Amino acid sequence: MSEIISKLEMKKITKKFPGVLACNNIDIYLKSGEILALLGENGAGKTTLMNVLFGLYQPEHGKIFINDKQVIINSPSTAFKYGIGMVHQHFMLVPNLTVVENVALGLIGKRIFKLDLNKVRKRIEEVSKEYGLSVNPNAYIWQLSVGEQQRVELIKVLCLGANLLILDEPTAALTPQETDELIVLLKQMAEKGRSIIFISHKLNEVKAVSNRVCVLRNGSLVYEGKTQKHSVATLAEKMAGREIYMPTLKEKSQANSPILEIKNVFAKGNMGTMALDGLSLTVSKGEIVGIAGVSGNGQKELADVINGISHIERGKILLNSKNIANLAPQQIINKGIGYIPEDRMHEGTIPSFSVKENIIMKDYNKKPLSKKMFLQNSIIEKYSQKLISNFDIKCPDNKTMCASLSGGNVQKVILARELSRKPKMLIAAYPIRGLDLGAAEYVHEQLLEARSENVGILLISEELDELLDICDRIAVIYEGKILEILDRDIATKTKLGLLMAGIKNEKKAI
Amino acid sequence: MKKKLYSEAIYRLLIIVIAVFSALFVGAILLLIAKTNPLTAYYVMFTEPLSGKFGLTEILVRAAPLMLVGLGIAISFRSGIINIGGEGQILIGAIFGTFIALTFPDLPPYILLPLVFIASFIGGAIWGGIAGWMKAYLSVNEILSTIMLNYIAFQVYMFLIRGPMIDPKEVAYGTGVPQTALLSKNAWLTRIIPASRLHAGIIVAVVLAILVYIFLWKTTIGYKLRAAGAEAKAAKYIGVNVKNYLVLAMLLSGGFAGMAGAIEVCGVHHRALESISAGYGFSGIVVALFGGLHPLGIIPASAVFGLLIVGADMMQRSVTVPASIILAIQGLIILAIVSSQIFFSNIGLKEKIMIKLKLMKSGDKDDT
Amino acid sequence: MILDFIIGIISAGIPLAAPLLLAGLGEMFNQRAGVFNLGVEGIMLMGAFVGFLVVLTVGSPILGLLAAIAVGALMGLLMAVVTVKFKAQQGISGIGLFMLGWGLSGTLFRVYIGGITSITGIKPFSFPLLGKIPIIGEIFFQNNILVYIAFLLVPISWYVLNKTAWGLKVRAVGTNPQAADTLGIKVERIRFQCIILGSMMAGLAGAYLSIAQTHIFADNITAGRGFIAVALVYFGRWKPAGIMWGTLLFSLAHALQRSIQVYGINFPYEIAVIIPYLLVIVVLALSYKSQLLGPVALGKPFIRGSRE
Amino acid sequence: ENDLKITEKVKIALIIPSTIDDLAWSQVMYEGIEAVQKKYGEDKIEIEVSERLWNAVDAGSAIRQYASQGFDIVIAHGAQYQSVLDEIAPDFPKTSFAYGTGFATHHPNIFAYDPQAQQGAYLLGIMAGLKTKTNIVGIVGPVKSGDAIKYNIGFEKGVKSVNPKAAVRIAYTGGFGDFVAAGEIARTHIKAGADVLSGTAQQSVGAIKVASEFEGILWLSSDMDQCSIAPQTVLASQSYRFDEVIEKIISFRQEGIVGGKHLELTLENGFLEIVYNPKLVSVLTPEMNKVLNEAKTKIISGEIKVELK
Ligand SMILES: Nc1ncnc2c1ncn2[C@@H]1O[C@H](COP(=O)(O)OP(=O)(O)OP(=O)(O)O)[C@@H](O)[C@H]1O
Ligand SMILES: Nc1ncnc2c1ncn2[C@@H]1O[C@H](COP(=O)(O)OP(=O)(O)OP(=O)(O)O)[C@@H](O)[C@H]1O
Ligand SMILES: [Mg+2]
Ligand SMILES: [Mg+2]
Repeated sequence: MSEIISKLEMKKITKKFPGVLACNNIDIYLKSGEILALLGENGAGKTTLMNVLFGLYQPEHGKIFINDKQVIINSPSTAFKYGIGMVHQHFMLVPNLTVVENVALGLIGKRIFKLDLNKVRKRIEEVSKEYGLSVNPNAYIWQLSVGEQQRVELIKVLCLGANLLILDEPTAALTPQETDELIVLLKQMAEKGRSIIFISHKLNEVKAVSNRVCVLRNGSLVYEGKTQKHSVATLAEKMAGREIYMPTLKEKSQANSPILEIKNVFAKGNMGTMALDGLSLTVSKGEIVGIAGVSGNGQKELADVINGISHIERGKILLNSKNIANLAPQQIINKGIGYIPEDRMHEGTIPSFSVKENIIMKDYNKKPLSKKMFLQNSIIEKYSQKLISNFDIKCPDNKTMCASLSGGNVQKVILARELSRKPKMLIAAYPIRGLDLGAAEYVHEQLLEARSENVGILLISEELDELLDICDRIAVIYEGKILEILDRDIATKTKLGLLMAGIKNEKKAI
Repeated sequence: MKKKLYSEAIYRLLIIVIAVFSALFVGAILLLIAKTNPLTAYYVMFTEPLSGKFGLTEILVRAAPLMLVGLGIAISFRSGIINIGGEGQILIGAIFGTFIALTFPDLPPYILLPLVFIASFIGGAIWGGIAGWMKAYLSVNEILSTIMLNYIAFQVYMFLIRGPMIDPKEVAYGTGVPQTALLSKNAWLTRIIPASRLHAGIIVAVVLAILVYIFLWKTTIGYKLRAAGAEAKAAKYIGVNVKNYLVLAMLLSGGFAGMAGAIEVCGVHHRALESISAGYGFSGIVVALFGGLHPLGIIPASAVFGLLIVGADMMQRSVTVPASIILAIQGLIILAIVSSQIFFSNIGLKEKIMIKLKLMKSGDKDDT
Repeated sequence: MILDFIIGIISAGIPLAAPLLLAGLGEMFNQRAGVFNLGVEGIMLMGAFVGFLVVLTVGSPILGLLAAIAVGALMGLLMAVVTVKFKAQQGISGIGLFMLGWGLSGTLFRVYIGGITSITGIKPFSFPLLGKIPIIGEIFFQNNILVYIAFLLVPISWYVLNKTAWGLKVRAVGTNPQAADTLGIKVERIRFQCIILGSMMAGLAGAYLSIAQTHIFADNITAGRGFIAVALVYFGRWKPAGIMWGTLLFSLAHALQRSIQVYGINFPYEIAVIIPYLLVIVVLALSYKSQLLGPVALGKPFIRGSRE
Repeated sequence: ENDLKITEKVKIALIIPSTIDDLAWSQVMYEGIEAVQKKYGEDKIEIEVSERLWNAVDAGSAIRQYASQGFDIVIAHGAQYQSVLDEIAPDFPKTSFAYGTGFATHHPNIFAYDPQAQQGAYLLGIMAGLKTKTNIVGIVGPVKSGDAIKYNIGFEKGVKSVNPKAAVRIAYTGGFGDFVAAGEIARTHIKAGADVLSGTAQQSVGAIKVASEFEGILWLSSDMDQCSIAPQTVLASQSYRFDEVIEKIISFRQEGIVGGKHLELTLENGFLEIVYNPKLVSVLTPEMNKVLNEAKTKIISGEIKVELK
């Protein structure tokens, strides 16, 4: 265990990437026991700055001081040496290894032969006891839900005995409960003298957890100050450089004829168990129905079966009262269902394809974009340009690979594609996960826009605020069934929270 | 802007030259070991093929089949399949084509030749398709299946040209050489330059290269093919039947290798004989990757590799060295050139070097 | 008669599995670390030649084997520099290495030996008592030492891969190098080590053919066995035992088809000679598909901080 | 020995599928030409070789290049080169091209040489038939075609002619260059009871080596004298006297005949001969030698025709 970090300073950090000035002359400092929140829009430079601190990137200029001694951190292993640990934005876990093995990887260091997994297992159990992070050490990573994986990431850094923690959007994929637990946990750690850098786009969390905030914009530090001086709104303003109003729906929907009816559907998950057993749900035209629930209760399968990506065992799925169950994805797309998938990087888009090619992903084989199987390049060119400007997608040009766009912009590409196809029904899974407030605001505006054009929308999310903001009705999914459906006016966070935990009526709970 | 392209070109040239030189330097040591003067050897290797009709035509004679195989490889790699089965696919293609040519010797060329090429395409496609199908539906890794299928193809081919399809004369005279009868002139690709072996095949190949480019980048099927290869999950999401496109890719890939077989039969040998694949199945992979898996890149790449083959071969003759040295030097050059790619792909590194070389001011940024 | 037939097949098949097994296990380490080395054939040829040369000049088989391993390491080093340091496309690099190895061995053979000669090399030896046991003895206890080494390496490789710290690093590096990197594991170093280790084993496999099997060296003596070894890694789905079964299946099938021909069981020989290749494909096609989804990062160079 | 008067230098180019030291088909031709060179001196005979041109495409350019460089005789030493020659020859009417094994001389400046492998094989077969104790004789074949077939048929006929009981077992590797496989087939033969072996193609070296590791196994070679690899095992070899062929071609040219001839290598014209291994020749008893010599004279006189049917 390395010496306690009573003071960390990053001075005049500048990091360039071809064509981008990711960090421009940034100064930040951090004292032990302090929780610093790092804010900024997608692409502002937060991850890059932290990667510099963690030794993954070498800055062009700038120095790092620990306890007033300058240190050179040129690799993660040196970062560990100084007691710096990082939970990365995109999970850094090896899927076909077990939890223990993943943690062990960090502990074995230079060792060649001796591999004592039991010792590691003990360590994990200690840590998870100390901080109440439960996880099965012998499970393979690919078997774990996103939330569980997030926990593993935390346990990993804790086991490595980090006393400066960098958490890059740790809550992006956590349920409200998990998030609250995490916040409590972080405060404990801070009290134990650890210092923490916390990156998040969810300002209420930031408010709840941090002592200080630093705001980045286009790679420069634009604000630094105490958290309690601010409300969520003012933080948002600092961050985006403008005021932000998360839109909420005003008028009640004249929920008329149903567009999508799911009747008693059974479907297997990829573990072979019944992920949907007897799920029923109806979405009407011009209505947004939210699906609340702890991830892993069938949301993914629900979205997949509606879109024909996986098959159902029994039941009916009716679109305009015509059965579309188990049709090929192509047919379902043609019938007018749009889908914003959870995995935006590998399902919603093709990373190695250009923005242009990703925009036409669903219409490349339709007139006018193609005639008799020939792509009409000039038309496609115009079309993509139009969408890029309409949905103001930030990219050098329409030939840039999607891989190099921020999740925020990737999400805009998907929205642009799905919405401009004028779907009758839209499935949106976690549409604002990991997006900055500005982007989130934008996404919600678009969804409401679609709603007002009489599109039926199924919104899958774990963020109750999101659901409460824009849903007409909120259905809670639990173990593959709809436990209950609440109208927006009677739905509250606490009710939803309990339902999500599978507790149907309050009396039982007490 | 112009200046930028110019310095860009200089940079690329510089890197390639350095790479090739370092390879040749190591090769030189080998040549010295073999007691020959490297300078004369290399001089021959790179000037003789380019000095005169003979060398140039010979280069193109190699380029034609290389291009076709390369195109096939590009298609398969683009859709995420590593096709090492070129050799086998060439052989099967060659034999299919030959069969047609021998069965309908009297058809006029403008009917017979297309038929032969179609047949060869089908032959190669079957051979490639098997691997594709087994990967898609039985999850048999394509590297394993294509390697194994190469051996099987070789035996099948040998059996046919020494057995059922052997030249009757060979039996009559009892020499029993494994080769089919000579094809009727109708099945010969016309020689486009007199007193040389350069045949119309090269034109066919270039045309096909352009067609493949159009197919991959300008048609919806090509789009699906690339999508399935680039990100299967996303392809499923937009309703592409990934498995079938895997198979399609291998059908095409094999088909093109098959046509390379036809090119050799109709253009060079005018019959099917032993060792007709001439290692193009492997060199084709190199060509495809040198060409950046892009049809229009493969055209020059195949010519370059043709030069490599012809030049090295001429070198063997003028300065007598053991033939093996050629292989070694070709290997070295391949290694050097692939290694040099990083100087293009790693933009940061590229910028640094270009600035050092004063090809670029540190200010202006580079978007290539 | 029929018994001899079977004994003959097994006792001929097992030793021939050895070189494939050595090279195959080596390639397994490459690939588990995420590097696809198609150059095995070339490395084997160099191993075969250098090993032979040393035995021919110095006379000591042990030195011969060591030399082969050393030259394997050198070839591996080259492959590692090209594919890991320069991040070159791996398939094409492998082909380059293959051509280099083939050409180099041929050239040096011409220059330093210049004609087919033979050596005593390593001979099979019969275990004191065990060798005498009727059938078992002939099959299992009358092989040359390298055969036993090769098969011993199966459990050893398994242990190294699954039970040691280094093995854990290898598995991580081959599946998610980014993650391994953030845990302070030197991805490139591990890949170097694996490529070199794999190449050493390939060199040994080559030496097996010249020193222990044929006792001669001739141009292209490996005749494609390097590629077969690579293929069999996929048959074994990156598991030592699986690879062992693959090599046994393949070489026993070969022994079988030879016996079929020799015993004049009438049967077109072309069919006979393709049996092993067919069998490998078919068996794999029919075998159950294992959970382990192989080294996902196979073939992808590691670039720190890149997402793709 | 009828020597030629070579006035001006004869330039000979050789294209071979494998290498000049393959101890078989390619090497024997190379040594043949060398022998001629030794005989008449470097000033009279010039030699150029291109190796490893097993594929006819590359061979094609080599042949054309040699021809255009003004070589008098261009020898493409393999059956697969026939069609390439057919198309190059007309462009160089003064140059003599030669290839083999073959018969077809579609142009007046192409020689086709054609070893009657079955003849020598017949004699070797007789030795095998006489020497085998187990009455099992094994053949290690490459691919079932060309010279290999001729050889195997002749060999089998020879065996039967003196020892009808003896079984001749033939197994093929399916290729020409797999030394290991050849060796394994030899081993299998021996394990299966064969005590006399034979085979063709360069890979048979591998088989000979394996044979030499067993006690009392005899090997009979084709193509060239191979006893150097295994003096205790190789009893005799059929050897092609390509030096004679070359001289023949040269003399033809001196008569102004640049080709169009089908040159057979036979026992009769002595272009084909049996070379005994001095260390082992003693294993052949006088009676055996008698049988052999009779057979040889009969073949030469044409009394015995070794049919290929
Ligand atoms: N590996 C990289 N290669 C090239 N450019 C990069 C790379 N990483 C980041 N960048 C650039 O640096 C800028 C800052 O990226 P960074 O990941 O730090 O943003 P961020 O603040 O983490 O955004 P988000 O909130 O979406 O996580 C981006 O605009 C991006 O273009
Ligand atoms: N490998 C890379 N190459 C280029 N740019 C990159 C790369 N990795 C990240 N970036 C840039 O970093 C910025 C932020 O990346 P990051 O992944 O943090 O975005 P994000 O919005 O957080 O994505 P997600 O929502 O999926 O977490 C983006 O602008 C992206 O362009
Ligand atoms: Mg980030
Ligand atoms: Mg983010």
